[in-house]
Amino acid sequence: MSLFASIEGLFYLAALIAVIASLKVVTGKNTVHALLYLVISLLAVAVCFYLMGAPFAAGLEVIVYAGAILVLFVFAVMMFGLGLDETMHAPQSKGLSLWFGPMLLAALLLIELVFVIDNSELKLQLSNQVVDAKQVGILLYGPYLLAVEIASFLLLAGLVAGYHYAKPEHQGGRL
Amino acid sequence: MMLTFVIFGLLFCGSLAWYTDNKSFLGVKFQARWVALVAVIAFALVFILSVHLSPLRFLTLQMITQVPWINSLNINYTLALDHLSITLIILTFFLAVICILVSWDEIKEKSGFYYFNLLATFVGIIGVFSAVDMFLFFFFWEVMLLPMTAIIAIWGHENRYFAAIKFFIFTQVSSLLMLVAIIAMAYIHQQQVGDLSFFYQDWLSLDLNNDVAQYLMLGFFIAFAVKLPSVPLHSWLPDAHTQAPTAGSVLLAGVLLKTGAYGLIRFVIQLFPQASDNFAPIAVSLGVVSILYGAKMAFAQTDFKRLVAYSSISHMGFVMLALFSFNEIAYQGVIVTIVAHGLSSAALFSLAGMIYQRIHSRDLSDMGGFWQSAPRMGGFGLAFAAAAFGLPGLANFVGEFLSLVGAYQVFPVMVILAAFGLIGSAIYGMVLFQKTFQGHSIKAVQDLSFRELIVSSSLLMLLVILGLYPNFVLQYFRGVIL
Amino acid sequence: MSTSPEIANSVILSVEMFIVLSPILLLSFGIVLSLLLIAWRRSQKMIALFTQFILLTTLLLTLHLLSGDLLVGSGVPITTLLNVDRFSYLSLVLICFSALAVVSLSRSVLKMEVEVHDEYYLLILLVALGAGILVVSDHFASLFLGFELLSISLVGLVGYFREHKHAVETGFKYLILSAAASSFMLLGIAFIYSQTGNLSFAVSSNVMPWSAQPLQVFNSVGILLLFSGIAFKLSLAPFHFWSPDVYQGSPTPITLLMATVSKVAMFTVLIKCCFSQNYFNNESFIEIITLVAILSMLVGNVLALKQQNIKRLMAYSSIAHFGYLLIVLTVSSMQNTEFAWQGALFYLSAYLLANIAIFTVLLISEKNKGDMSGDRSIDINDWHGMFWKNRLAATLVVFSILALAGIPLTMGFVGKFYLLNQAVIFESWWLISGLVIGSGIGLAYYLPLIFTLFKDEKTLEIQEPVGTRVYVVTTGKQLFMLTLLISSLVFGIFPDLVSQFIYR
Amino acid sequence: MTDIPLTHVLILSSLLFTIGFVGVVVRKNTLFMLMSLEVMLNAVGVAFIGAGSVWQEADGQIMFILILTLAAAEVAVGLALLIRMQRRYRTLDIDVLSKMKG
Amino acid sequence: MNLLASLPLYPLFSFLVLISFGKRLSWALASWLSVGAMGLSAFCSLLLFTQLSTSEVNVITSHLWQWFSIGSAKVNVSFYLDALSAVMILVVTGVGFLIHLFAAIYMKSDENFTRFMAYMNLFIVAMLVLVLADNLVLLYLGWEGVGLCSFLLIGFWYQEKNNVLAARKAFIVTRIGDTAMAIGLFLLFKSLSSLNIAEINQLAQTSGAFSLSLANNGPSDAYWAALLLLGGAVGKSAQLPLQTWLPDAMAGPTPVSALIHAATMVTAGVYLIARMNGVFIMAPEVMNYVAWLGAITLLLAGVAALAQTDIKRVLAYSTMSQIGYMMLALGAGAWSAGVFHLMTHAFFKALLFLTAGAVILALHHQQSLFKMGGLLKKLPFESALFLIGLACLVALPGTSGFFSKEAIIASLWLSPTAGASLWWCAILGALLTSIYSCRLFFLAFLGEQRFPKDLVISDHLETSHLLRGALVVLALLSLFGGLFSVDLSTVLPVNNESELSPDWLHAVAIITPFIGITFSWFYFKRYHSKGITSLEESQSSWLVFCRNGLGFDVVYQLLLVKPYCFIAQVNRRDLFDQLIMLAAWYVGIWRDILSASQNGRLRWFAGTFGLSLVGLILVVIL
Repeated sequence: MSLFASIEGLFYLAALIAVIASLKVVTGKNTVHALLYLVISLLAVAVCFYLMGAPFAAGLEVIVYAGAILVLFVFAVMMFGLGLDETMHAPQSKGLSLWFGPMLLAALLLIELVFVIDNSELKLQLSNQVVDAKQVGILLYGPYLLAVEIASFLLLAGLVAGYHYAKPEHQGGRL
Repeated sequence: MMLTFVIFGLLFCGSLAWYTDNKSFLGVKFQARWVALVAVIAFALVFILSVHLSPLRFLTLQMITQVPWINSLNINYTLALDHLSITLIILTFFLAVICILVSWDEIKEKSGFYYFNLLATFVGIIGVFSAVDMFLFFFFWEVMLLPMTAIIAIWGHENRYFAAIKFFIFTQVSSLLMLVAIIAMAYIHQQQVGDLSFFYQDWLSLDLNNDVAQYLMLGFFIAFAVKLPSVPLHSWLPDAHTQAPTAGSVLLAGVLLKTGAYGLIRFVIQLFPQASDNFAPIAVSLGVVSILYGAKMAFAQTDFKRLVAYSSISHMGFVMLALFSFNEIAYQGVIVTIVAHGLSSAALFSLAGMIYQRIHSRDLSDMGGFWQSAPRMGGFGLAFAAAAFGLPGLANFVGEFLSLVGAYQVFPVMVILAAFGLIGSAIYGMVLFQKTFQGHSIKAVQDLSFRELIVSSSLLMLLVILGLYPNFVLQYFRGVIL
Repeated sequence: MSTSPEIANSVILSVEMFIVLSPILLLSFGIVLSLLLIAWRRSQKMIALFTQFILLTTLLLTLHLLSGDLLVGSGVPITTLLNVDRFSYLSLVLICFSALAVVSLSRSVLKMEVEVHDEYYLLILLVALGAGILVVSDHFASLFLGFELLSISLVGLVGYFREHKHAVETGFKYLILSAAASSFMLLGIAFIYSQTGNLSFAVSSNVMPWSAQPLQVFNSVGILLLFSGIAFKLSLAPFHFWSPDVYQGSPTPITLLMATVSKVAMFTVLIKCCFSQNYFNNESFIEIITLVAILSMLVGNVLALKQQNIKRLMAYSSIAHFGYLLIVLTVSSMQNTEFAWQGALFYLSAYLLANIAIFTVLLISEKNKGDMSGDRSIDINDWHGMFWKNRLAATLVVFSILALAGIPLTMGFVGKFYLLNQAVIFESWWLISGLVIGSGIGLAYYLPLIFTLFKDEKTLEIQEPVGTRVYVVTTGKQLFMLTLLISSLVFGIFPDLVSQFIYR
Repeated sequence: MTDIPLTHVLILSSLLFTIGFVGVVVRKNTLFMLMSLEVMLNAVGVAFIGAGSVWQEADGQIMFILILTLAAAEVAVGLALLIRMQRRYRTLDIDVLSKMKG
Repeated sequence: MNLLASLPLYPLFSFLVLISFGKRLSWALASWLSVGAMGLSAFCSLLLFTQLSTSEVNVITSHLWQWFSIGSAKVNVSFYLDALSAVMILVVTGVGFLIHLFAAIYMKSDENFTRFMAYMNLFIVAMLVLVLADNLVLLYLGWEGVGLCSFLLIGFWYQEKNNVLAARKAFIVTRIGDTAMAIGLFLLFKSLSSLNIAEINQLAQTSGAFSLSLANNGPSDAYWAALLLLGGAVGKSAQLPLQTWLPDAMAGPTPVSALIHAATMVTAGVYLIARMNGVFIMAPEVMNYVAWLGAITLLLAGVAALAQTDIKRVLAYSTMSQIGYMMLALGAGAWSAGVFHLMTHAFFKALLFLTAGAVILALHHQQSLFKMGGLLKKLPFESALFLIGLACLVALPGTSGFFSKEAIIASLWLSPTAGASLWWCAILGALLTSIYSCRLFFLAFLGEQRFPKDLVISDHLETSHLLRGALVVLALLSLFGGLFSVDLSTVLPVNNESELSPDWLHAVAIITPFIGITFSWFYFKRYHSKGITSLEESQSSWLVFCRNGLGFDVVYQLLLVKPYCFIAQVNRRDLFDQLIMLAAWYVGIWRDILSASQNGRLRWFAGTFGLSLVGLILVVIL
């Protein structure tokens, strides 16, 4: 009980939820369900962020990620009218045959990463000092000013490219 | 200075030949072959005269031209001459004339481009023989290949692309090894003297510790052994020789192989005396193997040019054997063998070309009894075959004899083995001559034309002169101890 | 580390910084302006000319800065993100040049399409900007941003002609794989950051030296992940799988863009990152580099054998080339970096020239074939006997291929010479043998390509449509090809012209 | 006073990352691939935030914000392509897109 | 230009003229030119000979130019005439002249007449160079030169396959010997650092190291050198084991057989050994070998000669065995006797061949003994000459052959190296000689004729007195050639004739041929009663074995030729080349594998990304 009371307890719980949720995302059949699971995992991760002392990031995660970006997906789903089952659009071959290799691969990768991580005796602890929005802001509009600018260009690029692909054909591009 | 003039002049004339081919200016109809011929002869005269008239004695590398080229790596455009290079360059010029003459009627289409390539090859070869800056040497060494490959690939016989690629890859890969060795030498020079240098004569003064020298020597050795060629790196040669047009084969056998020998003499042995001395047993046995193997393979062939190709492998084996037995006699033998083989193989290949022009086949089974209809050709054929199997009185004999005598002082057993090559050469020589000119005459061919007569007789004359009075070459190579 | 003091003095962008940064700024302003231009009037010519103008001015500006002495020494830091030094702007020159080439080559292709192409130019500018940011970046954030800017705009470009049969496939392949790659890279950055607490390339106080044993592995894996992302962009084996398909699928100018701009930028930033963080002290990193390099040399060359489609062939050969280039990363100590840079830049420019040349000719023949018959995919047989039909183009191709094969008379040889120099100094014999074998195999597909150009009609195996026999070339292109040919020859024979400019 | 070791955070992130990666490799449905990519990016974000909080710096969070930007742009383009694919091939099966090979 | 140097020039000149103008010369002109040149040089050599024998100088040299120099040792093109070479040039030019004369008429009808005469001249040039050479390299030049000429002349009618093969065989077999000789030269140069013959001969005596056996008392340099030179000699003069080429060489025109394969070239080996006596004396074992070699050869050749059916082959084998005699003599240290026999043999063997040629021509190139018979009546003149030749061959007393062979046999008994056993061999050989000679004579000239009646004596043979003159001169030479005994003591060591061998030896030696004759007389009388045919048909394996040269050919075919050809065939497609092509093939395999991995599937690409990362991380961890 005290485990869940403590911060780390909550952290591990959230982490667990995040992992399970994302597993469901990857394995799910139904697109909408998968999306909802993705939302859940994002929210769980947001909790983790909060517990790791990054409330601003947690907020962003909820608002932008779970909010904005996921909405894009939902729009897409609606657009294609993907119903309950998406297999009609992408026939999944059933069973291990499809899953076995990738899972094995991923397992290897994971094992290696984990091995590396805890063999490297990283004696570092997370501190409970909260890095709040103010610091972030100062840093962001200080040394990282240019980064913001570049990010804007990045978004512009995304916009242009997306627009170009999405616009209907044979209209000389005029929407 | 003169060398630069010759090199660039030849290049210019080559492009001129390309440009003016079959065009007429002021009423004169130019033909590439004429332009090329005139150019080669003119520059040959320039070269010979200026060498002859110059006060220098060319005992060591002299008449040095040095122009800074790549300063960041301290690379200079440096040319120089000594007796070895002069001899080889003169040989090149002579064979150049022969090449142009043998391709006179053979090359019909794209002749302009053809003669451009031919002259470009000469340029590259002359550069190789005269460059003393190692970067420059390598530069020419590679540049020489391009037009040669073009000649094989464009004007060659049925299987030319494969042959050209094989030829190019062999040479390229091996020469990359040499390039590595060159760079390493430059940096060793930097460590010992303080500045990067690619200048050959700077390198002579380096002192290398033994195993480093061993490896660097190998780097050079492999490149030159491929070019020479020596078993087991020879297998590009039969294809290239067989598929190339006549002039190409003449050039390959006559001069290109000599660049390998030249490299062995000038770089492997003189830069790494100690290392090559340790390496001598292997090199010598390679030479012996080449002699015997080449002779055996030559006997097995049914293709005229292929047979000759293998015979030149066998001959070059003598060069290897003699070079690595380090004494003056053998060295003189090497010189004579180089020149003699240049002439005799050129002669045999041009003969092959003449026959090919008549019967459009290189297969010995399509030949026979040509003596009946073409006695002159038969006579020359006999003489050239005799030269090939080292009949005394012809140039090759002097070379082989001196080489073997010299080598015998050091490696008696090896020489005794190599002497069996004499029998082998007799066998393939006989087979070549008899299958072509004797036996029941299958078809009548017309006898040598005037041009062909000039080619053959000039070659034969040189062979005889060199065979009976080799001193006119050897006098320059007295007392050279490797 | 506490950030407050840094804020104080790095917020201010001093005038000098503005001057130094001006090329990048110019590019970004160019983008904004072209947006305005599009808003004002959508005209092909105008936008094309404007883009060319922007790129040209950027190029000139960069050259001007290079000729000045602002960029001497270790370069000018701009905030924590960027650090402009001589070498980065040298590669910026290369980038602008090739972008310019791409833009001017695109005209003929775009004419054949129904669509309006404002986005096209916009995206090219964005690519150039991304590349520019990459080459000047001195911080993982800017590296990452540049990387993404590059990829996203390229995603827009690779499938640009949406009607083409391969457009969507190419787009998706590039998008998903590069996204995956970048997330791997980000993971790597996160590892590094979590261990050093520092996102900037510049080695700072609290970074423990790489040789600190217990953390060795962790760092190495971080670096490895980071490297894998970049290696993906450079299409080094074994991260090369995407490149042939994307090369083949995307419009030819864009292929050129990918082959030149993105790779040059990526490689520059890789060198910057490695050198400023002295990764070369990290044995396992060197191991990885060597392994990847040799793999790329072999795999690239082997795959290119018997390859018929020229674009794919170029893709494979570029794999091998960046394998060779990795040699420069194996410098042994800080003071050799100068030479490494020189070698790398020289090789890059040689590679660049060769690629531009080949793609120019490729575009010409594509146009000819496209006019005659529907499909525009050029394979080797379409170049059958080109030498006897269009001498200039064929000669250009021949010399470019020789350059790629590293034969003297061309820049490629000198570039290879530099690389070999470096490899010999640091006695990395494995790399040398890889290079030797690799280029040996390479000849086995370069030479046939050259021979194809010389084959004449008599020896024609495949009966090709009559159209490709003739090569109609505008005088502009003629001139362009001539310049390429001459420059590649001149620089090949007098490499000092280039290397001294690099050195100063 | 928390004592969540950085190690665990990293393990969490790599766990999420691998799950996402599996998704990319396994799923034939392009939409799911995009989602899995989101998962991967998100995992990276976790790592950054963790590291940032170790060093008591905002850099981590800033990197996270940038990643967020990237995610947005990527999704935009990705979905646009998805629409194109849907119109073109009438399916979201990624394996349809394997015309170029060799 | 002194006389000696000019000696080879006349034939050379005529050769050049003939070869360059070829068919454009008329028969008369061509034959005048070639024969005249020969006559000139014959005359010159006679002059030289007299000059040599009269004046007290016993060596004439003439230096032309320096050929090349091996280190310090100079190799000159210069001629060296002493008694030995004087005898040789006499034989070469004299007999050569006569044979040329004969050939000019014999070959008149041949279309390539000029080419033939050119070759003959060239051969004479080479032979003279061989004989006159003052150093071994120049000698080697002549040595190879005569080889080449014999090759050309054997294959003169090159349209028939057999002639071509015979020519090739002759050249290659002799080449084997030559190679041994070449190695001998290397060895001599290494140990004596000179190749000048005179120098070698006395250096061999003086320098201790040469004859001194090497460490662990193995054979000395002298031993090896002598052995190798012997190899050369064996090849050239068709001694065991390299004798197989000579019978086949009979494929050539008959004058060629007379000149090259009887009179001059084949005796070059004998000349070589006699020349290099200095070396041989230093190696007694080798001398012994020489003797035994000669003995065995003369016996085997004699046996083989007994069974031949072809008249020329009989003569060929007899040549072989006569040269065996010479070898035997040399080996026994009876140098001058050997050389003397060389000379006389040249005379009568040339005579025999030429007359045989005349006969053959008369019978329209019919060479089989069993198709002849009864020629004594038809061609009395030729038969007479032939008889004279045979008489010399079997060494009937009074003939030249008698003196020379007698000298040899006499010297055998007491010689240090040879001995009684060899003496018996010689006697046996003499017996064989007489038997096969008689067989030849009986089969060809006696009995009833077994050829179609229309024996047309081709006119120019009958009419030409020149030809007859040539034959007659030869006949006279072979009859009385034994009288002018040359004094070779200046050149060759003389073994002390102090204590004489017992007289019965001489008696036996003289008797032997008569025994042979009588035996064969009775033997063949039987056949005359019941007809030759039985003898012809008799295919007893022993007979066939002898007929095929005692099976040497078969053995060599199996042991040398077959394997060599086999290896050549097997490895026609160069082994090393195939290895390299294998590498290329391997790369090709890899190319296919890799390009199969480029299957264009996006998910696979992503998977490989992860996979390669897994691998690389593993590299880092380990």
